[in-house]
Amino acid sequence: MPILDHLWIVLLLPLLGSAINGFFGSKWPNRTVNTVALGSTGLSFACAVEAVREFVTYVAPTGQIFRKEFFDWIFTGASGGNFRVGFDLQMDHLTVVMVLVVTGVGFLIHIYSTGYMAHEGGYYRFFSYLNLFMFFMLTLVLAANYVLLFVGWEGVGLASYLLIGFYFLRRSAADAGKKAFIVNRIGDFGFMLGMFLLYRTFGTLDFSQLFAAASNPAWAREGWAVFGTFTVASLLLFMGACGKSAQLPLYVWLPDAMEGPTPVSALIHAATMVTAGVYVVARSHILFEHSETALVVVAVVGCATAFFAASIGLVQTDIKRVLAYSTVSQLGYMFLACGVGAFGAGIFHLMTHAFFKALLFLAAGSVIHAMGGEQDMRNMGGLSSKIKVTYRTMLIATLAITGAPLFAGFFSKDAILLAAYERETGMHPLYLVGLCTALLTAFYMFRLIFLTFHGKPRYDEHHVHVHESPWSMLGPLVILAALSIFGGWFALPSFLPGGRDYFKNFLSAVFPAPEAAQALSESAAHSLEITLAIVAIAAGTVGFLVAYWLYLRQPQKPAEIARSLEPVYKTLVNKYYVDELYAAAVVRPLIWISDHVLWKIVDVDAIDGTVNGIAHGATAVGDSVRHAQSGNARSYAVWVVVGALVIIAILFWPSLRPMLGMVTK
Amino acid sequence: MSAALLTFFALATLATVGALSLILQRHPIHSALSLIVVMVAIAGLYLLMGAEFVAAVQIIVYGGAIMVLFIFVIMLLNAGVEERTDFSKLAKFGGLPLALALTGLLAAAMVRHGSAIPNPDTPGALASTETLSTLLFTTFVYPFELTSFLILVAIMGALVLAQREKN
Amino acid sequence: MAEYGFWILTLIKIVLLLIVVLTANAYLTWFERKVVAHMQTRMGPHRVGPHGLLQPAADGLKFLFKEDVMPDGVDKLVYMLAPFLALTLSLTSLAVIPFGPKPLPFTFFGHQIDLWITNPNIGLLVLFAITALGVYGIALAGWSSNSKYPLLGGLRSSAQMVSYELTLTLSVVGVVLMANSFSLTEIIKQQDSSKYGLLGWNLFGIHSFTQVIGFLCFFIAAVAETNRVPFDLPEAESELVAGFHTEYSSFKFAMFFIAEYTSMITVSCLTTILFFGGWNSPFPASWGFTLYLPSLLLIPFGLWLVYDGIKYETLFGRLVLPVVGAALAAIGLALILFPGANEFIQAPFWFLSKVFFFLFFYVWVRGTLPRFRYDQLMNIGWKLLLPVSIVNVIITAAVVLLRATP
Amino acid sequence: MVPTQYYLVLSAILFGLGAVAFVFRRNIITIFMSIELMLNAVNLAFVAFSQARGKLDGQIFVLFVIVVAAAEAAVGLGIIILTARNRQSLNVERVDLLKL
Repeated sequence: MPILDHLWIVLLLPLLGSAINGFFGSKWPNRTVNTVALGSTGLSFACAVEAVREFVTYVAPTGQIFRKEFFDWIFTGASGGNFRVGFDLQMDHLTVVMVLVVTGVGFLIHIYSTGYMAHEGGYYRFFSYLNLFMFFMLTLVLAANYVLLFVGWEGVGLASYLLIGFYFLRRSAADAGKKAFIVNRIGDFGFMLGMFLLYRTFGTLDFSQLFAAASNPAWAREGWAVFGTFTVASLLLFMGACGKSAQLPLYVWLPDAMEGPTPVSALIHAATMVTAGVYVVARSHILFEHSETALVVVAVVGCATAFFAASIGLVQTDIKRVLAYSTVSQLGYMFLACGVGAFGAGIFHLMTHAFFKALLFLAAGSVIHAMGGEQDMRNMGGLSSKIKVTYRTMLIATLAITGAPLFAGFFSKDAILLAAYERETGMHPLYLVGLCTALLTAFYMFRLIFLTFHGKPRYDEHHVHVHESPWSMLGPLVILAALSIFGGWFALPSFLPGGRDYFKNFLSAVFPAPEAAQALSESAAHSLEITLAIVAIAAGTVGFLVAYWLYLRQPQKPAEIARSLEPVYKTLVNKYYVDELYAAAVVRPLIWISDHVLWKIVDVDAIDGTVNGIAHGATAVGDSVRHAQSGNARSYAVWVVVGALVIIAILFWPSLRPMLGMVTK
Repeated sequence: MSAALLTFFALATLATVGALSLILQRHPIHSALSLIVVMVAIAGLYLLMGAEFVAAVQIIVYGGAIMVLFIFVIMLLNAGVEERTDFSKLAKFGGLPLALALTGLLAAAMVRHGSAIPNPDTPGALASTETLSTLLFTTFVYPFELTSFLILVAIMGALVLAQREKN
Repeated sequence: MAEYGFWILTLIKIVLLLIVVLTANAYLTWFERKVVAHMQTRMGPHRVGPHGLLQPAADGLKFLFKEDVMPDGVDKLVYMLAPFLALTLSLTSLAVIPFGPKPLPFTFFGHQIDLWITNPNIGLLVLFAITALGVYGIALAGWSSNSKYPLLGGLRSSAQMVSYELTLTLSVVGVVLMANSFSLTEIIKQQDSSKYGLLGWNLFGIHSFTQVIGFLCFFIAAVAETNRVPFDLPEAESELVAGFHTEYSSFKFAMFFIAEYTSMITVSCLTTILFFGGWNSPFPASWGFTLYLPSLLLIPFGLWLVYDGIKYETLFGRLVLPVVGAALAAIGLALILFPGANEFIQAPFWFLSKVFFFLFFYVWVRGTLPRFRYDQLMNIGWKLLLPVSIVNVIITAAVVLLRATP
Repeated sequence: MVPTQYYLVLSAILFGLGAVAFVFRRNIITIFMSIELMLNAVNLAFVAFSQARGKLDGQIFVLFVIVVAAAEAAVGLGIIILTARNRQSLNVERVDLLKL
């Protein structure tokens, strides 16, 4: 297993690319930078594929995961402790999915960026950051223990910060970067606490040992509202996940993150990084499954976020922000899936979402590129004829995300809804909310399509010269489009001809199927699935029709509705005033404290006072002692002699005392 | 009193007298000459202890290079009899007694503790040049390379100091 | 008697060696003047004694009876010390030179009589130590004379000698590496010529590696160390009157003179030992007839001397020369008659003849080459000889290593 | 056979005399020489110890000390020459300003 045994290569390549570009790229022409960046990521992708092949052929049949320790990073064994964190990488079915998604989509987006960023300044910087992100993301997904995972976790945070603030001359971009960073810190705080708790409980943070210990039947499953170790630990981990994956209440940074270049939004804030939270939850599903509460919280938060974000997305006019909110809401779906115990479905949705959301962003980027930087959909329209490829691919992506039959999103979303439905009894609130969200999704996505590509052009055609993007950008679009269609077919549900839930079975090595599935009989399950699928399709259709009616038939209607529903509209447009709320609740008090306490009292009086005091003291002492330093070397010599005398006296004192006695006598 | 002991005392007296005259001579050249005497005497002591290589190096490097350098500089600067200034009161009153006290203290310490140190059983047996060099190039090779580097640095420093500033 | 025998023996050796060397010095001056003269197609000293053979004695007397001037304002101690230092050191260095392998056939109160005064394991280092100290004689002389030409000469010489000492030392490292010892006898033993003849010498180094480069560096540096032409800047009469010994007269001057010639002898011995196989004969042991070379040299020379003496113009010459010639011839004959003695004489014979050759070389150079300029001197020392000798050391070390580990 | 103690006492005395010279003399060169004297005294002690302990390390150390002394002399004398050029004096007591 040449590559699998040297899994670090997959990581190292992007790091290398990043370093080379970062250190030497500034003087190089774009072509060289491309070669380095694309070469490193492409090779990394190839290695990943090979590694996966080896894993599937050699390791997977044996039914265990591949795990290799490369070197000790932290090891307190020498000093008595037994805490070991190694640079250990592991590969199991879950990792396979993540690695392929990260490297594959990442590579495509690298290609796209060469076209999109061609005329930007700081070209090498951009690719250096992008490769750095790849490195950390791979560390995150390949890590075999929480600490190493956390390294990747923080690393992607850093990369995201750098890339959001890529246009650091634009104040809004810089602020957005800071916002993302700080909000993530809140989540990471929880994450670290979770790690501490886990270590304190199990004495290890290594996945295999930890989960082995956790799945030990001695641990009872903690029921509803029982706050045992598992519940607390899971909730703390989930807090981190919320930060990273922009769930309520920490989602606020993601929409602003759209300040970064569009490929960044596609790669980091849609396809890969933001799904890290889902990955962590799925990775530690054993812990979550031990706690009723945690699962419910995850499900509810996810569901709420999905609806909440979707509702905001309804009225946004900035094309990228719409997509951002849709991302948030889709992430909510994934967490919903995890919350109802259908981790497989969640991961599956993660994958499909990576495909079509990346595609959406890239296409949006292509649109913006075509419009010469224009992002407001109100100033677009009727582009479908001018930029055909972009239009078609984006349409495919839209169909996929809205869950049109046989598109990727269809299967994943249905799987989630089905799981949600099966999971709970009674009113099925989660399911219903999820369904509404699906409807809303269909609405705002088609609203985006119609506003952008159909209707009359609403821009000044004399100034804006719409033009199709170069193939370096369109190529990835096409490939991703293909994936958005066929990517779902891994998981053809068994009720369809030829479908055999391949994906679920594939992941079943990691996630044993939830009990509810076995509860129903085969046929009943199928009939239920079919019904739910039809319902979902119906919902999607409704959303589509509404959007069609509002934005193509009577374009003036939306304004009227907005006027008639003034308060609701305002709330939505202002995103439920969440940012203002946070500003009032957290930011301003902080500023006040830092200004009046930390600055005026602590810094000026205490710290500066101390420092200056020391300085003055030193000056005073110096003034008095200065006279010893006459500059006359002989005096210094005498001082040296005195020092020598003292030292020798100390050394030989015991034996010298009697002699002194003799002298005095 | 064995021949070795006689030799030792002769050489020791020579060294001490040389050191004293280094202090008392007023002209740097005489001081330098007395220092050379001390060095030769010490080389003789090395021989007495059987450290012949060290003795040879002592004479070649100290006597043949370093002291020549000193005399060369004295000649070059045409240094005359030193002037006896006493700007430093500390040195004038405190210096001599303190330094003598240091001497006495050291000597006393050695007298009291020296007897604890074992005496060599076979004089000069170990000091074969070959073993010395083997040790130097195996165990102490890194320090050795370091000294070579040090010398390089010193050469550079001397060059920089020696060249007259262009103007 | 017996327990002090060693000391007495050594004392006797020293006295003998002193007498021999001093006489040799004296006649070296005569030899030099003769050779240079003939190179310049002159007769050279010819008045005092037959072929001017008594010239050295006359010079010695002259030195003794001249007034010993003590210039005004000199540093008396140092002024006296300098020539003593120079002479003593140069004479001392002879003490470690071995003249032959085998001790004399008879013993002295049970002590065997070797052909050297002492033979320390670090003979070479001792020689270098003495050479290193040799600077002081000249430098101090230059300084203490309290006059500008000597001072300049002293400065020059100290700088020159310190510079060339490096090359001198480095150039023999190769030899030491091959002999794996600092002992001169060891070095000579290692150049055993019984098998390949003179190819065994370090110069050709069939045993490990040729030291031609080392020899050249060494000899040039040695000439510089002895302040001889073409490196005699410390006493460059055209620029510095007489250099460091301008202010010296009569016997102190003679001391410098003797010191210089003695160090010439020492250097010649050293060159012989280090590079020319010491007392090893240049012919393989299998060539038996070479045993009679001494006789073959002595007898014809003696006969020629007799012939030349008979028709010499002065009566004195007519009396002395034939006697001397006859004596030499007789010695040659005796060597043939007593193979034991002949056998014993071989080693010293070769040794001395080589030394004689180098002394001749010194004179030859003096008669031939002009003096270097000071900057040329420094350039040669630092920029040519030193690097070359270092390279030589490296190469030799590599070869020795390769030979040691096949 | 000479007891090691004798060597040590001698080296102590020499070192002390070096210190005396160090504070007693005014001529920079002489002071420098007194430093060399102290170094020599220390070397003597080193060799004595190496003999006493029957190990060569002491002698090795002496070699290093000699090397350092050589380097020191090269640089130090260079400095002395410069000082003498700039101040027209070799008296340390006249060299009490960092810059002229």
